Amino acid sequence: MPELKLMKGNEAIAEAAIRAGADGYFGYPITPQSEILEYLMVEDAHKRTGMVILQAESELAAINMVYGAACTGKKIMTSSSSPGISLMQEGISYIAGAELPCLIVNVVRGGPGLGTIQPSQADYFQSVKGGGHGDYRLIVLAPASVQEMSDFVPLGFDLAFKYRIPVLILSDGVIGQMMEKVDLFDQVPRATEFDQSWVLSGKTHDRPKNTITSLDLEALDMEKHNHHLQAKYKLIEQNEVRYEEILCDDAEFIFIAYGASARICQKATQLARDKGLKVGLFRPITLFPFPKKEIFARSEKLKAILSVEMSAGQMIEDIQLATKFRVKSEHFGRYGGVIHSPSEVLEAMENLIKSCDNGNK
Amino acid sequence: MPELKLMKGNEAIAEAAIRAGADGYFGYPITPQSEILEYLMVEDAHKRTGMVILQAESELAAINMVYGAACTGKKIMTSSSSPGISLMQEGISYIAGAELPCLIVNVVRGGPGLGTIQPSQADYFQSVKGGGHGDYRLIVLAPASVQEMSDFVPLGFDLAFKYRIPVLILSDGVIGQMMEKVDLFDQVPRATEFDQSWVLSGKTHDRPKNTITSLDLEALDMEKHNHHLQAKYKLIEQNEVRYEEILCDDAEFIFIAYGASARICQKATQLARDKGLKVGLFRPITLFPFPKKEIFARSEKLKAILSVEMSAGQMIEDIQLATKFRVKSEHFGRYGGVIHSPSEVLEAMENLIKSCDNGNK
Amino acid sequence: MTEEIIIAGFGGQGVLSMGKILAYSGMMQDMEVSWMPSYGPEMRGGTANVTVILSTDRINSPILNEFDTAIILNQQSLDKFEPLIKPGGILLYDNSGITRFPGRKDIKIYCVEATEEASRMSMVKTFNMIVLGAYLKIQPFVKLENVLKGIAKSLPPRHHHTIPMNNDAIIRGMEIVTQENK
Amino acid sequence: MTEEIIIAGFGGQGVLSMGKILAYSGMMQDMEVSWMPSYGPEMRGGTANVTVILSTDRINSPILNEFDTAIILNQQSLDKFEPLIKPGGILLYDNSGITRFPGRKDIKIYCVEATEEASRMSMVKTFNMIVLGAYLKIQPFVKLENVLKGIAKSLPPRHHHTIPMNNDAIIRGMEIVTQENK
Amino acid sequence: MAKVRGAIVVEIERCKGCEICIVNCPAHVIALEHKVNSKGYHFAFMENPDACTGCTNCAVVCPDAVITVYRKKFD
Amino acid sequence: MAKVRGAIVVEIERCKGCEICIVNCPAHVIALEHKVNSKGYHFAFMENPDACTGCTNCAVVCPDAVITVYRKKFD
Amino acid sequence: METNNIISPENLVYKKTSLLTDKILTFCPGCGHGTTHRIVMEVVDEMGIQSEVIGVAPVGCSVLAYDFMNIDMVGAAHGRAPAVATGIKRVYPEKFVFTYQGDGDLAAIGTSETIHACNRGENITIVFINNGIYGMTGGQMAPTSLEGMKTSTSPYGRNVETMGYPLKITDLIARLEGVYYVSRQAVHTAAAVRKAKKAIRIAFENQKLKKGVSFVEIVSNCNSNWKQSPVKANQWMEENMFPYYPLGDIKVGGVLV
Amino acid sequence: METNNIISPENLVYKKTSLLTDKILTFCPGCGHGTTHRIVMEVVDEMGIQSEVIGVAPVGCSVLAYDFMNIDMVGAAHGRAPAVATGIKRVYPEKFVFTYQGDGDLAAIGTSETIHACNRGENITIVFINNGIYGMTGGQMAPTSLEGMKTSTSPYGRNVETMGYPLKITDLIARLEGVYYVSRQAVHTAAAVRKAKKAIRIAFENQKLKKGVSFVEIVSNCNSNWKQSPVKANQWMEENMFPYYPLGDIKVGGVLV
Ligand SMILES: Cc1ncc(C[n+]2csc(CCOP(=O)(O)OP(=O)(O)O)c2C)c(N)n1
Ligand SMILES: Cc1ncc(C[n+]2csc(CCOP(=O)(O)OP(=O)(O)O)c2C)c(N)n1
Ligand code: SF4
Ligand code: SF4
Ligand code: SF4
Ligand code: SF4
Ligand code: SF4
Ligand code: SF4
Ligand SMILES: [Mg+2]
Ligand SMILES: [Mg+2]
Repeated sequence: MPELKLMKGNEAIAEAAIRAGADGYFGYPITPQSEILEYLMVEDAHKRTGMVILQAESELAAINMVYGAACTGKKIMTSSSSPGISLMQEGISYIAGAELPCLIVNVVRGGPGLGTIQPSQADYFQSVKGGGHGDYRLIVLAPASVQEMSDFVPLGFDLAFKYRIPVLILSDGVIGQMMEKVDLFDQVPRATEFDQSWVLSGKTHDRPKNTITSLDLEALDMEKHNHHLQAKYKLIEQNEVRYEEILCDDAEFIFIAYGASARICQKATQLARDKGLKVGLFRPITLFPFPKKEIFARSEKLKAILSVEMSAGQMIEDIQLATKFRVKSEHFGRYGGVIHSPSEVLEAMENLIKSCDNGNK
Repeated sequence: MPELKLMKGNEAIAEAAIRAGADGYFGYPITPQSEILEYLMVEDAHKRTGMVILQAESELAAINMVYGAACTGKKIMTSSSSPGISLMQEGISYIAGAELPCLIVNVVRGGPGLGTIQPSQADYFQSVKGGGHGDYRLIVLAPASVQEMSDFVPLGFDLAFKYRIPVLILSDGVIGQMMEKVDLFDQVPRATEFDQSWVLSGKTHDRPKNTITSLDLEALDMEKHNHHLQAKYKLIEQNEVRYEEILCDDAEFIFIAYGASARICQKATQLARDKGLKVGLFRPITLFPFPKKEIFARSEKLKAILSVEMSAGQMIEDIQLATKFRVKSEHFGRYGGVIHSPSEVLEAMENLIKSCDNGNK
Repeated sequence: MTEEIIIAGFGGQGVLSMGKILAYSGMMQDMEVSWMPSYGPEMRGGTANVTVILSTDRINSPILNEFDTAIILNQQSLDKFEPLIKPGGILLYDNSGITRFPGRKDIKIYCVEATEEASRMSMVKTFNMIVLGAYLKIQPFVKLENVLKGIAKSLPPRHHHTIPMNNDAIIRGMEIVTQENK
Repeated sequence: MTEEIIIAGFGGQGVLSMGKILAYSGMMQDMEVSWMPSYGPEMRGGTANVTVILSTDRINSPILNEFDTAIILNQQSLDKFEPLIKPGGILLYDNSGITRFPGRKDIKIYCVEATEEASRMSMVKTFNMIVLGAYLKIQPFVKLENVLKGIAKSLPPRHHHTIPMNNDAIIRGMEIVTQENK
Repeated sequence: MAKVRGAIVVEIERCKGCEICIVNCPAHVIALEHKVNSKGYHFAFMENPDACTGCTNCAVVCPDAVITVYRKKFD
Repeated sequence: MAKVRGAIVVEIERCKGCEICIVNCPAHVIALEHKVNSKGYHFAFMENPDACTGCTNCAVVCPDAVITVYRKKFD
Repeated sequence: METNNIISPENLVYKKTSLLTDKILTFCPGCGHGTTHRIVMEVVDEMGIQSEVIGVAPVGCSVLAYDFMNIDMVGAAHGRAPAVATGIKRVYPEKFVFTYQGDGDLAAIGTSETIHACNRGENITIVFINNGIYGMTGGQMAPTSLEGMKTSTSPYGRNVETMGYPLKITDLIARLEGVYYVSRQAVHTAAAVRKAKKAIRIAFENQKLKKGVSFVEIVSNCNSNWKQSPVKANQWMEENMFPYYPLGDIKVGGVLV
Repeated sequence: METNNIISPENLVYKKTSLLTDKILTFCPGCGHGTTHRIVMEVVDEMGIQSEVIGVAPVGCSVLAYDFMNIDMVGAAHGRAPAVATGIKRVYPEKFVFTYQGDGDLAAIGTSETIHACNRGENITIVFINNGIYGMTGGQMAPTSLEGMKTSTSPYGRNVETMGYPLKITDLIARLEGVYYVSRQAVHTAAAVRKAKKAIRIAFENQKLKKGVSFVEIVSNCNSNWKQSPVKANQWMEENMFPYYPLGDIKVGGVLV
C-alpha cells in the first residue's frame, strides 16, 4: 500500500533510511541538509526500528563512526554538505580502501570555502574522481526528485553491499530543500543478523579472526589490493550504469545534466520543443559509473551537446572523455550558489544551435 | 656563490624554505616527509632567519594555521603526505576561496586509506581537479629532482603571491627520500614588511578595515567571486604552463610523465634510443595549468603517447582532453606503493609501438 | 492545468507555510505539486520566498523564472518579482509598507489589506491566511476544504485548535481582496 | 662512466650510511650522484637497501632494475639481488649468516668476512666500513681521501673523532676482500 | 543637593524591540512604541522621560548598540 | 619445609635480547647468550638455573611473550 | 522640555563606539552576540589598539563579525579559529589576536584546536559565546546544551545517556598550563555587561604582558532557537544555565580560583 | 638435571595466551607495546570474551595490533579510534569494544574524538600507551613529551614556551562525567604489569556493567627513539616520566580519587 507524502528531499532521505532498515546514522548539522538528522530525531527512528542516531561532534568524527559501524556489516549512513564532506575525505578514502559498504549523502552548496548555503553542483570532481588520496572510486547516485531521494537510499545500500563500496548520493540544495510528493516504500525490517563472512562480530571458535584495514606495509601486497579495487570498479562500470533519456530519440541537440540541473533542463527541453527545436535531455543517474558508452553511442547522431551544471564546468570533462570529441560539446552553468533558470538554459542551447548552424558541426 | 650539497628532496625543500625567506611553517609528522619539519627544527630556522616553525597537533590544525598566518601576507607553508593532505581539503578550499598565497607540499605515498608509506602518484586528481568542495584550482608544481624540490619553493611562493593562490608542490616518496646534489640559491632576506593592500596587519586610520573570508551569503555575490576566480585560473593557464621535453623533436612515440615517473621514463627513453626506437619524453612541470596546448600541438606528429604514472591512471584523462583523442594514448603504471622500473616502462612502450605498427595509428 | 506561483515577503511573515499549505492542498486534489523555498541562515529580517507549482501534469523544473501568479508581501519583493509575472498573469499584494506601487498594464493586479485587517481582527498570526484567502478567491484551483486539510497536514497536532481561526481568516481574505486594474 | 650500485642488508647494519658515504665521495670528485633508500616505519629487524649511482653524466632514473654492483649483507638480500646484477657485474658479500651461496657464473663474486673481522677487531660499529673498504678495493671509482671527506660530511661533528677508526676499517676491508670465482 | 537628570536617544531604525533595555532600566523610563520601524519592529522610547537618571544601563545592555545616553547635573 | 623450584623455557627465535627479564628476575637466573638467533639477537637463557623459583616475573614482564615458566614443589 | 536640554554633546555619557561599523547587526532581537561584539570593540577602543588588533570570526551566528567590528579580521572555518589565531600570532607576535567563537564551534568541531592552542599557551584572547545551542543552523543541540534541553536534534530533550553530558569545556581549559586567565560572564544585565567587559579588558591586557591564553566565556541566550522572547530567554538562562555554568572567575594570574 | 624434571606440562605456571597470534611482534626489543598487547589479551582470555570483543587499532607503532591480537579488529585512521569505537559500540551495544592508542594518536590528532567519546560516556575501554613520543614515524615530539625532552622535532629539547606543555590528557579526561574509571599504570616491572593487568580487567568488567568510559593509561618506553637501551629507558622513565605522570588510580567508580 503506497504511502503518498509531501516532503522535502532531505526528509525523504531520512524517512527512506528508516524504512530501508538502516541500522545507524552519524552526522553533524550543516545547511542545507540539517533536516536529515532533525527528522530522524523527531521521528525517533530508534523507537521505530531500533536504528541508532547520533549527532557527532564533527564531520570527521561522523565519518569515522560510519567507518566503525560499517565494520559490523550493518547499514550505516551519514550526510553533510560541501565543507563537511571535504572534512570527510580522509575517512572516505579509508572506507573505500577497507571496502566497507555505507551511504554518504552530500547536499551540495556553493563553494569554495564557506561559500554560500545556496544550491550548487560544484562537488562533482570531488565525488567522481576521488577527493581523497589514492586510486579509489565511489558509486555516485544523483537524484533529481524527492522521489529519488527516497528511492536511492535502498538502492544505495544494495549497491554498497553488493560491491562493498561506499555509495555517495550527490544531491544539492534544490533537491534537498524542495518539497514534492513521494511514494514511500514499505518498511523493510532491519536485518539485525549478519552472516557476511568479513564482518567484525567477535571471533568465534569456528572461524579465524576478521581484520578490517586499509593498510599494507608491503607495497606489492598493496598493489594487489589496488588491482582488486580496480577490477571491482571495472565491474561496476560494466553493470551499474544508470541514466534517463527524455525526447532523445529524434534529438539533434541534447542537454546532459543531472540532479536539479536536469529538472531545469527538462523544462528548457519542453520550451525548446514548443519552439520546434529538436532538443532532448540525457540525464546520468550514476555519475560514477558515468554512462560513457551510452553517450558515445549517441554522439555520432548528434549535432551538439550542452552540459548544464551548477558549476564552472566539471562533468563536461567526463562527457568529452565519453564522446572522444566526436561531437561538439559545451558547458553552461551558473554557479557559486546561483541556480540557472529554464530560460537561461534554453538561451544557451539556442546559441549553441546557432553556432552549429553557422559553422561546421 | 652557489653552494653544492648532497641532500634528500625533503631536506632540500626545508632548506629552500629557509633561504627563500619563508616566514612560517606549520606541519604534522607523516612518512615519507617528516624530514621537512625535522630539518627545520634541527637547523633552528627560527634562529637563522626568524622563520617560525610549529609542529601542529594535526594536519587540520596545520592547514588552518597556514590560513591564519597567510592572512598577514607573509610567506607561509605546510607539508604532509596523502592522508594528511586529505584532511586538509576543507582548509585548502577555504584558502583558495579566500585567495591567500601559500605553499603546500604533498610527498605522496600509496593509498587509498592508510595504504602504504611507499611512493605513489595517485593524488593527481585530488591535486589538479580540487579534492575539496567547490570550483577552485591550485597551481600544481611537480618536481622531478632534488634540485627542483629546492627551486620550486621560491618559484612556488612567487606564483602564490602573484596570483594570490595556494601553490601545491606535488612530490612523491622517491623525490622526497632520494639524495642528489643540489645547487642551493643564496639566502633571500625575509621581507618582514608587507605593503600589500589586502593583508591583515591591524586597521590604521588611513585605510578601511581589511577582511579575509570565503563566505558570501548572497549567491549572486558569490557567483561574482567565482567568476573572478575562474578568470584568474584562465590567466594562469595562459601564462604559467611549464614543461620539459627530452628527445621529442624527432620522436614518433612519447612518454608523458611527471615527478619520479619522469626520471624513470628518462632512463627508458635512453634505453629505447639505444635500441633505435624514436622515443621521447614530455614532462609536465605544472600539472595545473596542464600543458594542454603544447601536447595538442605535438599530437598530430606522434604515433602514440604513453602516460606513465604511479597510479591506476589519472593524468591520462588530462592528456586525452588535451589531445582530443587525435592520437592514441595509453596509461602504464605500477601503483599502491610499487615503483615501476625503467625496463618495465620500456617494455610497455615497446608493446604500444608494436600495437601501432600492427594496426592503425 | 499548471499554476506557477511565487510568494515573497519578509522572513517571519509566514511565506513558506503559506506555500506549504497550497502545496498540500494541491496534493489533496491529486495534483502534482512542488514547493521550493529560498533558504537562508536563521537570521531574522531578511527576505524569504517560495515557488509553488500546482499542476495536473508531471512537474519538471521546480525553479522558474516567470510566474503565473505572484503573491507579494513587501516592497523589495514587489520590485523583484513584478517584472517576472507572465503577461496576463496575476499579481496579488499586501499594500502595507508599499511605497512604489505596481504599474504593469499587461497583468491583473489585486490588493489585499491583510496586515491592516489582521491587526483589526487582532489576529496578527493569521495574516498569511488572509492573503491565502485572497489568492483562493482569485485563483480557485484548490478547494477550501482541501486547504483546510492542507493546514491540518502542515500544522503539528498541538496547533490544530487554530484551524477554525485560520478558516475565518481565509474567508475574510476572500472578502476583502480587490482588483485594482479592471 | 656510470656505476649503479645496490647495497642491501638488515636494518641497523649501516647500509644507508655506507651508501651515503659513497655518494658524498662521488660528489667530492665532481661526479653526479644519487642515493635512493628503501624506507619504512621505524621498526627494527626488517631489511634495508639503498641504490647509489655514481656517474660522470646526468643521472636519469634513481630507481633501477639492474645493477653494476651489488653489496649484500644478508641472505634475503642475496636471494633478491643476485639475479639483478648485470652480466659481467660484481657481487660483493659478507658471508656471515649466509647458507645459500651465490652461484652465478657471469659475474665476478667477491667475499669479505666483515662481520667476523669487525668482532675480531672488536669494532662492531665499523662493520660497514670494512665492507666499504672491500668495495673500494674492487671498484676504485672514488679515491680514499674523498671517502674520508665523505665520512666527515656525513657524520655529525661530535662523531668526527671516529674518522681514524673508520679509516683503519676501510683499509682492513681492502686487505681482506677475496675474489671467489676467477 | 544637586539633581542628576538623564535622557536617551534611540536610533529607531536599528532598534529591534527586544525589550532588554526596558527590563534593565531601574527607573522604568522606557517602553516600546506601538508604531513599527521600517523593519517591522516596535521600537524603544522614553515613555517616562522625567525619571531618567542617565545611568546608561539601557545603553550598556542594548544588544544592538541603539541607545545614546546624556546626563546633566542640575543644581 | 617444602622447597619450590622453577624453570623457564625461552623461545629463542622470538627473543630480542632486551634484558628486561634479566633485571626483573629476583633470583638473577637469566643472562643473554653470546650466540645470536637468526634475527641477530643475543637471546635469554638460564645462566643460573638452580636459583629459579618459578616466580613468573620474567615471563610476566617479557615484551615479546617469549618465556614459559614451570614450577614444582619438592618436599 | 528638559529632555532636549539634556541631549547635547557636552552631556553625552554613552554612545556606540566607532569601532562598531554602522551596519545593522544581523542577530535576532535581544541576542547577546550583539552586546558581546560591542564590548569587545569598546575594550579595543579604550585600549587604543585598533591598529594592532587582528580578529578571527568563527562559523556560527557571529560569522559576519567582520562586517560589524571595524578592525582587520578573518573568517575561520568552523571550529578552527584557535588554529587560525595561532597562525597569525606566531608570525605577528606583537599584534593583539583574538577569536570569537560559539559553543558549537569551540566545544564541538573545534575541540582539538581549542585544547591545543590553550595547551601551547598561545598568547591570544578567546571570547566564547555559550548559548547552549547551534544558533546559526537553526537550533541543533550543542555540546553545552543542558540535560533535558529541547533542541531540533534533541526534540524530546537532551538525553545524557545517549547524547552525552553538557560539556564544561571552560573548566577543562582552565586546567591547562598554557592558560593564564579564565572567566565566565554574561551580558544580560547592565551589571553583567560591565563585569564581562572588565574580564575582556583583562584578557587583552594579559596579551600585552605575554601571559598566554586568556579565555572569557559569555553565557548567552539564543532566544530564537530557545523559542522564547528575549526577556524570557534571559530569565530562563539565569534559572537554568547559570546553575550549571556559574558566573565568575575560574583562573586568575595562572592560578585556579 | 632438575630443570628438565621441572619442565613438564603439569608444572606449567605461565605461558603465552593463545589470544596472541604466533606472529613475531614487530616492536623494538624491550618496547612496552608488546607487554601491553599481551596483558590486554590475557584479560580477554581470562574473561572468556574473545567472541564478544571487537578491538580498534590506531595508527602508530601498534598499527598492526590486529596481526597479533587473535580477535576481530579494525585499524582506525590516525586519531579516530574513539569515533570508530563509538560507531561499533552504538550498533553493537552488547559487544566489548576497546581502543588501543598511542599518545600522538590519542592526545594530538585525536584529541577531539577522545574528549567527545569520553564525554558521551561511550561504554568502551580505552588503552592508552603514553611513551612521550611519536614512535612509529621516527621519534617526533608528542603532546606528552616532557619539558626539555629531545626528539627529532625538538632536537634541542622541548621548549614549553614555543611548543606547549606536556599534556596530561588523562587528567582532563578523568574530569568528564561520562568517564567512570581512569587509571595510570606501567609495564616495566613484573609488579607493574600485574597491576596494569588488574586495571585493564576492571576496565573491561565496567563495560559489562555499562558504566561508560574506562580509561587505562600505560606509561611506557620508546627506547629506540629515546635512544637508550631498553633497561636504561625504563630507568629514565621511572626517573622522568613517573614524576610528571604519576602511576595510580585517578578515578574509580565515577569518583575522582
Ligand atoms: C565544517 C562545517 N560543518 C558544519 C557547518 C555548519 N554550521 C555552521 S554554524 C554551526 C554551528 C554554530 O553554532 P555555535 O558555534 O554554537 O554558534 P552560534 O550560532 O550558536 O552562535 C554549524 C554546525 C559548517 N559551516 N562547516
Ligand atoms: C592523518 C595522519 N597523519 C599522520 C600520520 C603519520 N603517523 C603515523 S603514526 C604517527 C604517530 C604515532 O605516535 P603515537 O600515537 O604516540 O604512537 P607510538 O608509535 O608512539 O606508539 C603519525 C604522526 C598518519 N598516518 N596519518
Ligand atoms: S535593548 Fe536596544 S534593541 Fe532592544 S528594545 Fe531596547 S533599544 Fe531596542
Ligand atoms: S539611562 Fe538609565 S534611567 Fe535612563 S533610560 Fe537608560 S536605564 Fe533608564
Ligand atoms: S624479556 Fe623476553 S625478549 Fe627480552 S631478553 Fe628476556 S626473553 Fe628475550
Ligand atoms: S621465574 Fe622468576 S626466578 Fe625464574 S627466571 Fe623467571 S624471574 Fe627468575
Ligand atoms: S539564532 Fe540565536 S544566537 Fe543566532 S542571532 Fe538569533 S538569537 Fe542570536
Ligand atoms: S619505535 Fe618506540 S614505540 Fe615503536 S616499537 Fe620501537 S620502542 Fe616501541
Ligand atoms: Mg551556540
Ligand atoms: Mg607514542
